[in-house]
Amino acid sequence: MNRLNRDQMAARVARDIPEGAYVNLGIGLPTKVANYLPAEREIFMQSENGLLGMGPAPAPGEEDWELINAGKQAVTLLTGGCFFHHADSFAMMRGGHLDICVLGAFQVSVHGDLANWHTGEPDAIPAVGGAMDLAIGAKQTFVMMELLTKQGESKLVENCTYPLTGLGCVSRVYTDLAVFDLGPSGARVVEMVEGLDIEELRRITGLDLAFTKAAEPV
Amino acid sequence: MNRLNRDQMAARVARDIPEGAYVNLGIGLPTKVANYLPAEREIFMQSENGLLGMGPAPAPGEEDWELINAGKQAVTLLTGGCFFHHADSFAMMRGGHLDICVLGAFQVSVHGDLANWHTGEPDAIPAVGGAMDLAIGAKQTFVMMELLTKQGESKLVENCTYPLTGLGCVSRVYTDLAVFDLGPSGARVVEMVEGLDIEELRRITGLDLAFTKAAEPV
Amino acid sequence: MIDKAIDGAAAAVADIHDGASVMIGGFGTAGMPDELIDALIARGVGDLTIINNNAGNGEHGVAALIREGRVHKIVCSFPRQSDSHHFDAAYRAGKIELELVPQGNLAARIQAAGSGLGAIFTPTGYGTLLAEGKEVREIDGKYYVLEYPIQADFALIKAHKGDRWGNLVFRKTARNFGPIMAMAAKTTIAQVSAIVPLGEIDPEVVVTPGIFVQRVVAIAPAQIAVAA
Amino acid sequence: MIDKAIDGAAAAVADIHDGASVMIGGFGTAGMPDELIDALIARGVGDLTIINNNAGNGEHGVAALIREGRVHKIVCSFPRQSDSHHFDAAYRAGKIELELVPQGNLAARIQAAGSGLGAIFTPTGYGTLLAEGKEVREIDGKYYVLEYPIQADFALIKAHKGDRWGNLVFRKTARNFGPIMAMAAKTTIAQVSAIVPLGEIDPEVVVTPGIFVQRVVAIAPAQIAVAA
Repeated sequence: MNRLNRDQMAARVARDIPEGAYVNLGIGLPTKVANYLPAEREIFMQSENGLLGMGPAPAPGEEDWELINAGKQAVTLLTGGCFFHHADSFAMMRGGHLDICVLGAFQVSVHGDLANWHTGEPDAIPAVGGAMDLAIGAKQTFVMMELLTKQGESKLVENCTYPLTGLGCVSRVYTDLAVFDLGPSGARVVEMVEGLDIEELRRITGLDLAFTKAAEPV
Repeated sequence: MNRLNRDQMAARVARDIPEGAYVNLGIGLPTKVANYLPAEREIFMQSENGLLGMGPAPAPGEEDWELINAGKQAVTLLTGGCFFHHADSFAMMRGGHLDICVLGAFQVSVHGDLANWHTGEPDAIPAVGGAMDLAIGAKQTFVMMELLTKQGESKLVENCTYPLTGLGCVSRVYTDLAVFDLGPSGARVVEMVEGLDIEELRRITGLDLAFTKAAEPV
Repeated sequence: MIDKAIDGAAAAVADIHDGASVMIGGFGTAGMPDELIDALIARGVGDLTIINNNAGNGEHGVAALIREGRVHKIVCSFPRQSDSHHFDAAYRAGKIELELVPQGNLAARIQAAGSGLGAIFTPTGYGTLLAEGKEVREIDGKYYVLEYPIQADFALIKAHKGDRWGNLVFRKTARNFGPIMAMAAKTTIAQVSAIVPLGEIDPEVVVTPGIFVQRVVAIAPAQIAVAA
Repeated sequence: MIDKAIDGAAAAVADIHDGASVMIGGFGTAGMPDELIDALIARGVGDLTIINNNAGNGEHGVAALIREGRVHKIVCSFPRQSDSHHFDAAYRAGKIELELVPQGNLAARIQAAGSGLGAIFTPTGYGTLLAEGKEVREIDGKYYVLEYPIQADFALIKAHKGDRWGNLVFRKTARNFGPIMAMAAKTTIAQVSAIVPLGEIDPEVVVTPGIFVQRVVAIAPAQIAVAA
């Protein structure tokens, strides 16, 4: 079974981001997606701390610590990019102006509920940042995660057990084993890695997954 | 009885506008107040169509029709003034950032209700513009009007009969005969023109006006 | 390469359809997208809902749309003016629906739509005819009226300069409703005096980021008529 | 003559009192008004309510305020960070109250305060722990949570340049919460790299009009430390 590594997952997500899309890549794993967007494809990266047209990291020593992304890393601005304040920035999300947002997750339900901000442990100090705004704001919210926890439990679930970030907001999940479309009628397998079949995928997730015969190998 | 003319009324209002005040002068009679503000007193004029630091009318022939006031007259911008969009402009009002707004009125009640947008006649086409926002937004709303209609009826009333612009929003009324402070406990005469006395003022207004012995001549 | 520049006003408005809601920027002479409105009139579509501060002046722009019978409903703050005779006639004849909105509520409701809010409690209009039948609430000792967002299928606005990504800057009081209408419409069409190369507009001074603008049309500034 | 320039950070914060609510701008290294916070710490007042995106990092700024026991309550979106040990300790010891607000709701609530709205229905947080006990409503088939404005007695922000009327421009992503906090506080104190003569800031590019700013303090930019 050709499990995808994190770079391969990022490359797979990048394939689905068309030219002209306005995109926010969440902190962590989703940030890698930027490395796989072809340079000739004009895509607009937004960072919720107030920039649109975000470019790659500066060369070492060239950092400007007043030009950072939401992960507080030094970035650059592309020619044609611009700055704005926090209310306008979150209006871009909440107002449905972003096309795609890519987030990591603890769990995603087959109906698109997302849990990615809080483990729910009683002594954990909660921190939410922009996760809830991002989850429900973009026209499409993609999740990118390993399908199984280290203990082998599926992170795609019937119902999330972790505290929710948003309800019914995730439209597609990219994992190391398969790509799923989510919606009111549940999860549908779009692609699987070579060597995996639907019965095995149903077994390891414990889910009644719908399946398109034409489901391509990832 | 030394009834004030409109210029004298404007000069009287101008006396109460201190240096540093952020002020919006309504369309019509209140616009005259600007003519009586001493040049050495720095006062910030706001116009709700998106400028702060509004200056006087340009010389004839120098008009820029993209630089106008809310009355759609050509104006100028003082050094240090700036432009902004309509939502920010009305946030300045509604958010309580303007110190003083001066408006005309059809009627004002002794408790500060204002009627200045609609005659209520059944065939009248209503138009409100920024009147309701201005009335309730500024820290202090001043009204400037002749005290009596052409028919001799008081425009300062117990209760407005015209449709309201705002409730309890007017703090002070400047008229050609007297200046009144308004509030929950009713109207108090602050000043009267020479030759007028409180009994006569009560008679012509039909109101139970409070009166400070020290009430100065206007 | 993404290029939002469109050649000519007619092409820019070519998909505005019967029954569309259309925001139109401008306040007085400043910021009125005259050439886009002319192109919309030329298209001949009707049953439009127009959102603008006024209901037309004289013979041009929104007034001409109304004169030609294209407007089903107008949402505005100040319809009655000395030269709003086309609106006045249509209104008295019962041929046009009017939603009268205080100017600041108009701005706030447009901004709320662009920002994805479901509704706002605003103090403006409380206790007046324009709040009749609306939900009110006392919050911290002050009274507010519940108002809903105003969104539109299209926005026609006039900016000063734009670039191929749709970034805009405005000129003086022509800014007015432009930036918030751009946020509140599904398709925003901006006429500009000039389309400049990417990067010529300083990233610090962009007023409307390109994400809010779908089409940019360069239209050379006309002789500006003296206001009626 | 109106001159909002104040000489030195200590003088600028001299009336911030015990029990005050204080908004503090900044996101990460960008836009943090470090010198104003230092001056606030030096004043020794306590029982403060702090509104900031985070709950302090390392040993400086908001972290130092918390370490010194000056903060009664913090309103923020992201308290837990790798170097938020002073907050973490105070929180676990029950010495600080936390109101956790999604970042976009934080911005929207601050903007609502500055704009005089009574409350807003926002979609963010619906169906989550952070909406528990709050009023919700279905509007046009979508669900929203009622959220109230966040205002403050003081705002401490960092801008790039200012003038004696309080007009401000910002630099890159240091803009973040500055412009909206300036609108939402009774007294806004801006530290700037330079106070420039009136008119030197182009009226088209002013980000925060002077009406929202009460004091401006020039503080020469320090060596900027590399982010922790």
